[in-house]
Amino acid sequence: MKKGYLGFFVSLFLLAGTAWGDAIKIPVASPFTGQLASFGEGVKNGALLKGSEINASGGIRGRKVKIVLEDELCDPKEAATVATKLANDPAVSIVVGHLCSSATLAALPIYRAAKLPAISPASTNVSIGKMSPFYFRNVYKDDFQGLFLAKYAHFVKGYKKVAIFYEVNDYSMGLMLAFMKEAKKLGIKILGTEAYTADTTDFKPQLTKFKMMKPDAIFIPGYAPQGTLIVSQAVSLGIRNAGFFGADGLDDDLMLKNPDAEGLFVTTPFLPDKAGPRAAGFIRAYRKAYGKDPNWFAANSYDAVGLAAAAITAVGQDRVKIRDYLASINTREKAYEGVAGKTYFDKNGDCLKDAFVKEIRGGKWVSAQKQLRQ
Amino acid sequence: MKTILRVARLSKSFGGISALQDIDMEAREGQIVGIIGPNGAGKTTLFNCLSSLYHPSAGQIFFGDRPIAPEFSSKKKKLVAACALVFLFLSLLWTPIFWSLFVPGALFKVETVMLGLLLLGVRFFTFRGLRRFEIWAWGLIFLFLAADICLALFLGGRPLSQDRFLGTSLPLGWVGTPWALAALPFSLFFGLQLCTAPARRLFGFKIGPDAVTRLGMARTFQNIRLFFHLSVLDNVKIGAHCTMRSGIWRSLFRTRRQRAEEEGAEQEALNLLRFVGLEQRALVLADALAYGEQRRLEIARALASRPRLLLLDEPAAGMNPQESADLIRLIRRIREKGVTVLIIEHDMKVMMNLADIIYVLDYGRMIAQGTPEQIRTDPKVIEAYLGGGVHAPA
Amino acid sequence: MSRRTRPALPPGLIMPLIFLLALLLPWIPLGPSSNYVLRVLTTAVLYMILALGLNIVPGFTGLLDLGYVGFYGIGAYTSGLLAIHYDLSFWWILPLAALNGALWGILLGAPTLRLTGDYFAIVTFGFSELVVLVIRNELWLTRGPMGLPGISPPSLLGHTLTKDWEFFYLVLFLLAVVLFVVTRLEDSRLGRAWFAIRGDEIAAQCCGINLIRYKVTAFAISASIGAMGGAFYAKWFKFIHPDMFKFWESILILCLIVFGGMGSIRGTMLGALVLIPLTEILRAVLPQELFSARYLIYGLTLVLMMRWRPAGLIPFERAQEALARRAEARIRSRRGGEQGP
Amino acid sequence: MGPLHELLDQSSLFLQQLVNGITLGGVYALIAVGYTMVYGVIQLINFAHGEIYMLGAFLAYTMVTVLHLPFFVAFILTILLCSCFGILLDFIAYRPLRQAPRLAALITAIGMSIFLQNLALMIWGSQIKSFPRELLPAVFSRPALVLGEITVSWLQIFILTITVLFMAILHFIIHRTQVGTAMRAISHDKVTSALMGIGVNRVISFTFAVGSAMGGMAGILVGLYYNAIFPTMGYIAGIKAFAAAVLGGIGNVPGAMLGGGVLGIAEVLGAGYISSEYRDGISYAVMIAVILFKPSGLIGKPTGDKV
Repeated sequence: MKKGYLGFFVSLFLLAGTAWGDAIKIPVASPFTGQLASFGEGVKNGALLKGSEINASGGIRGRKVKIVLEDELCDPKEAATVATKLANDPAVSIVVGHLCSSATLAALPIYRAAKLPAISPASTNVSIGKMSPFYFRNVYKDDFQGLFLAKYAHFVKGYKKVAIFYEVNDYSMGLMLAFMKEAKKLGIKILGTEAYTADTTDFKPQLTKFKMMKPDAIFIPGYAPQGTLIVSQAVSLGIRNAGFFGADGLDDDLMLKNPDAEGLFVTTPFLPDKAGPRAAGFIRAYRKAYGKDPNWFAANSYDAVGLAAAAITAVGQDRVKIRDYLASINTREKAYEGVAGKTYFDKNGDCLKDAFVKEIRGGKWVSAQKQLRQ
Repeated sequence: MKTILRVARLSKSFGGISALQDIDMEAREGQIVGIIGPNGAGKTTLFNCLSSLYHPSAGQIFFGDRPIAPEFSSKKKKLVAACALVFLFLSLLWTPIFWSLFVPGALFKVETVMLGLLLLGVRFFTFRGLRRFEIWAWGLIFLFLAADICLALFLGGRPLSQDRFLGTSLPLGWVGTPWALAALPFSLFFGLQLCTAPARRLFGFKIGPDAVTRLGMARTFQNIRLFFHLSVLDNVKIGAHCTMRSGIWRSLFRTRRQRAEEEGAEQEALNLLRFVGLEQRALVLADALAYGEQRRLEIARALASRPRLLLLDEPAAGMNPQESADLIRLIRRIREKGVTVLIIEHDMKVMMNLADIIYVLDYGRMIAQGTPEQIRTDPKVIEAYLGGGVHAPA
Repeated sequence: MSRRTRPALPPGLIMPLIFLLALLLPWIPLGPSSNYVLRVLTTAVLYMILALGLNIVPGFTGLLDLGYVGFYGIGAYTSGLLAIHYDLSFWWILPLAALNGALWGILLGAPTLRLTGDYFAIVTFGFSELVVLVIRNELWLTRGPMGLPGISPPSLLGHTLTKDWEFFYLVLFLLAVVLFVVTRLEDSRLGRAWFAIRGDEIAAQCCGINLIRYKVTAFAISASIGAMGGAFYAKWFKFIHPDMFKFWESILILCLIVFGGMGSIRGTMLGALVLIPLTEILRAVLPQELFSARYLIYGLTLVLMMRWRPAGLIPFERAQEALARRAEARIRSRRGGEQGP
Repeated sequence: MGPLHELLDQSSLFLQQLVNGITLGGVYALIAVGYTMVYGVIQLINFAHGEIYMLGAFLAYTMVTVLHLPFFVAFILTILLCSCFGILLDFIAYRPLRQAPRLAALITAIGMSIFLQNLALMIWGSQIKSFPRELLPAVFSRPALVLGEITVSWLQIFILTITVLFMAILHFIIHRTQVGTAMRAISHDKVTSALMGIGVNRVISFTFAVGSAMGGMAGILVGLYYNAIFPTMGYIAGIKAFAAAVLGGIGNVPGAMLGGGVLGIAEVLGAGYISSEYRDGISYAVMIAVILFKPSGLIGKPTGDKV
C-alpha cells in the first residue's frame, strides 16, 4: 500500500514539473487563499494584468509569458515548500513574491542557495534586505515609511500627542519603532502604545485607555481589516476629536465602506492621480478587467512582473545574469519606470522610492492636499 | 496466626449519606474471609477503602502493621490548614524578596499582583478540603510559576524600546528577566518542597492504591476491569508491574538485567495463566475472552503482583454452577499458596463452602460475624436478607 | 487474531526495508522536481517524528494533549537561540532541546496530569497558547514576530549540510532514533504501564502503577521528542517565526495520529505519510481556479475517514496483536532453546 | 488636573472597561452555551460550533444585504436556520460516530470545522464584511447612556438582555421541561436513558438545535457589535467560548454564563491594566488557574469515576 501510494504521488510531481509548454514562466507566490487572501488578490490581479499585456504586445523575445500563481497562505512552512518547488524548476528564472515578511524570510535561504532572484512587491520588513543578494523588492522599507509618517504628522498635521495602536507582527512593530524614533526627535509626545493580535475583533479595552489619554491622533500601523474596526469602535466609544492615520497597510478600499473613517490618512507607494500618464493606462485597464480601482499591491506586483520581464528581455533566462541585471539598476537614472514610480535598488536590493499621502474625503481615497517633499 | 488486616471503626460517607459506619474487622494470615450482605450494604465501598481508592471519612485500616488510611481528625485538619497557610505566606513572600535582590525597586511594583494572588490563594484555600490537598499544593506551585512569569513580564520594561528590539544592549530593567526564567525551576522545586513535604511528614498522606498493591494487597473488581485491548499475557504482566524494576534507560538499551526480568515475568505470567487455566488463550486480546475466563484472568492478574492478601469482589457473579465449582477449587488453591483471601460474594453456596469466617454487612453496618454455621443461624442475618421471619438462607 | 493480515516477511524486517527504500529515494531520478519531492517528504518525515512523540500521550497513555505544539516551539526556539547566540553544533543542540522540552513537560505535566480528561486537554491547550504568546511578545529573547532568521545549518564532521537530500537523510536518522525509542518503550514495563493507564486508570492503579509518575514520564518523553522535532525544524528552515507554532499545528498532529490509528506506531507514521503530502498533492492535482478548495477537501477527508474507519488506518488493537505475536515468537524460541540438545 | 480629577478619570476608565468586559462576557456566554450543552449530553468538544457562530453572522448578513429583509426578520430566520444546521451537522457528522472512540468524533468535529470555514471562504470571500448601517435599526448606532466618559450603547444593552433572557429560558427548559429532564438523563447515562424509553437521538438533535441557535445568535450580535464578519471569526471566539464553558463547569448552563462573564471581564481588565500583548494569555492563565484549583469549574460538580 505504501509503495503504491508513493509511486502515485511521485508521478504526480513529475507531472506537475513538466506539464508546461514553451512559455516563459513567471511564478507569483502570495497568499491566494486563507486569512490573508484579500491582500493576495491585488497581487494576483496586477500580475495577471501585466502578463496578459506583455503577451498582447508579442511576449518576451517572441515567447509567451505564463504567470503561475503559487499559493502559500502566508505560512512560512508552505512558503518554503513553494520556494523549493520554484528553485528546482529550471524553467523558472525569477520569482515575484512573497507578500508576508515571515513567508519571505522562510523562502529566502532557499532562493539564495539556488541562486534564484526574487522580487517582492510587498514585504516591507527591515531585516530582509541584508539576508540575500538575490532578493529585491520594489516596495520601500518599514523604517522609511515610519519616519516619513512622523514627519508628516509633525510638519503637516501639527500633532503634539499621539497614541499608537499596533498589531503584534513584524510589519506593524517595525513601523511603530521607526515612527517613535523620529517622533522623539521631532518632539511628538507618544502617550502610550497598545497592542492587538490579528485574530481579535474587540479593540475596546485598549481604545478605552486611549480615550482617557485624550490624544491628538491615533496611529494605527496595521492592516485594513483591523484598522476599519478600530476606527469604528473608537468612534462608538466616543473618541471623536482625535485623528487617525496609518501606513500602506490601511490603504485598502475596505476603509471606504466605513463612514467613521472620514479624514483618515495613510502613506502609500502609489497614488493614481500623481502617477503620471503611464499609470493612467494601467488604471484604465485594471478597471476594465476587474471593475475596481487598483490598490498599491496591484500596482507593485504589476511593476514587479514588469521588472522581471524587462530583466529576461535584457539578459535572457540565466538566473545569475538576471540578478546582476537587477542589481545594476542602482541609480535614479537607470531606474525602471513603472506605474508606481521609478524603481531602483540599493546594494541590499531594497528600493528607494517616494511615499505619498492620501486621505479619505467623502468616502473616497484622494491624495492629500499637502504632500511632503523628501 | 498473625493478623494481616485490621479495620478499626471505619466509616465512609458520601456527601452526608453514610455508606459505612464503624466497621471493625480483621483477617488472619491464611484465612478465607467472606463478606456478605444485601445489595447496597457497602461491601464494595469497604473494598474500595481497603485498596485506598476511597479515603475513609473516619477510622483506620492497618495492613500488617502498616497504616493504610491514617485518621484525620478535624483538629488535625485544622493544623494542616494552618501550616499550609503559613507556607502560602512564606512562598508568596519569597518571590518579591528574591526579586528585590536582583532588581532594586521591584518590590513596590509587584505588591499589587502579590496581594491579588494572595487573596486568590486564601480564598481557594478555604474551599479545599484535605482530600484534595495535593492538587491544592500543585495549584500553589502553579501560582508560583504564574507569579514569576508575571514578574518577568512586568519588570521586563513595559515601554518597547529600540534596544529591546535589537537585543544588543539590554536596558537595566531587563537584567532581571533571564534570572527570573533561570530561577523558575528552582522556585518551583522549593515551592513544592515547602508546601508538600512537611505536610506529608507531619500528617501522613493517604497511601495511593498503587502503593497499597506494592505493599501486597491485590484485588479484582465487581464489574470486570481488564485491559481489554491488550493481550491476556500483557494483562498478567501488567499485574506483575510492581515486582519488576526496570525503568526508561534499561528498557531503551535492553540491558541484560532488563531482558532477564522480562523473561522471568513472562514465564511467571504463563505459569499463572496455567494456574487459572488460561494458558491456551495467552496471546489473544482480553476482549475475546468469555465472561468466566475474564474473571479468571482478573484473578491471575491480581496474583501476578505476588500479594499476601487478595480481595475478590464477587468473583462468581454471572457464572454457572460448573464454573463456580471450578472457582471454589481455584480459590482454595490460592489459599494453599499462602495467600489470604478476602471475598465478597452473593452466592451463598460458594460462601458457605469456602469461608473460614464471614462478616455480614447491612446498610453500612456490621451486623454479624462468625463461622458459616453461626451466620447461617443468626437471626439478624436472616432478617437482613429476607425481611425477617422466614428460614435461613441455604 | 486474524492470520490474514500477517505479512509474508518476518515482521522485524519490514521497517528496515522501508528505511532502505527511503534511503534510496534521493537517487531515484525524478527530474527537476526531485528536490521538491524530497522537501515534501522531509516535512512528512518530520511530522512522523512529531506524531510519534505525541502518540505517546494520547495513544499510549490515553490522555488528550492539545498543547503539543508548545513543546515543538520550545524545541525550535531553544535550537534557534542556541545556534545564534552560542553557535553550538547541532549535535549538542539536539539533546539540549530535548532536555528543555522534557523539563517543561515535567513542569506542566506534574500539576496538570492529576486532572481528568478534557480538563487536562484544555490546560495543555492553554499552555501552548501561552508559549506562543511568550515567543511572540518577548522581543528581547525571541525577536517576537520579526522571527529568528539566520540560523546556521547543521554540520557533520566539518561538512555543512545544505542539500535537500542531506536534510532528508538527517531527518530519517532522527526518525530512526525516535522509532527506536518508541518501539523499545512500547514493548517494555513502561509501555505496558502506559497501555494499562489508557485502558483503565483505576485497574492500573490497583496493579501497582503510580499514575502520576507514569503519566509525567510519558508527557516528558513526548515533550522531548516534540522538542527534538522543533530543533531539527529550526535548523532546517534556518528561520523560525511564532506563527509556525499556532494551535492549528497541535490539531494537525493530533489528526495525523487519529487518522493513522491512535496508539499504533505504524499507523501514526502512515497517517503522517498520507496527510502531510495531501495538501501538496492537491496543489498539483487541482486546477488553479479550484485552489481554495484545497483545505475544504482536506477537512472532508478527515470527516469521511472518521466515518468509515473511526479507529484509524491501523487500529490500536492491531498494534497490540503485533506485540502479542512478537511475544509468541519469543516464547517459542525460548521453548525451542529448552528442548534443544 | 487635580488629584480628584485624576481619580474620576481612573474610576470612569475602570467602569467603562467593566462595561466592555461584561458585554464581551455576554457574547462568550452565548457561544459557550452551545459547547456546554453538547458536551454535557454527548461529551464531545464540538469544534464546529465556532463555525456555526460564523455562519450565523454570514447568513444574517446575506439576508440583510442581498435579500433586503428587515433586520429582525433576518435575525429570527437566521436563528432558525442555524438550529436546523446544527441538527444537520449532528445527523451527518456525529450521529454515525456515537459508538466510535471519542477522539474520532473530535477529529470529525475538527474536519467539519475546517470544511465549513473554507466553504464560507469560497462563498463569501476572505474580506471582512460589515452590516451596512443604513439597513439596521437606527437605534443600534446610538449610545443609550453617556455618563461623563462612560458610554453604553443600545447594542450592548441588547446583547446583555438577550444573553440573560435566553439563559433564563434555557435554564427553565433544562430543569422544568420533559425534554430538559431527558437531556439531563442522557448526560448521566445514555444507555439507561434509551432503555427508559427516551429517544436519545431526538434529544441530542434538540440539544444541537438549541446550542446552534444560540451560537448563530451570538454570531449576529458579534457581527453587529464589532462590525466584522469573516470566515475565520469562529475559530478564536470558539476557543475562548470553550474556555469559558470549562471555566464555569462544563455541562452547566449557568456555569457557562458565569464563565463567560469572568473570562470577558478578566480579559478586558487584563488588557486594560496589565498588558494588551498578553490579553489572550491572561484569559488562558485565569482558566488554567481555576481548573487547577477547582477541576470541576467554578460551579460544576465534581464527577467521580464509579468503581
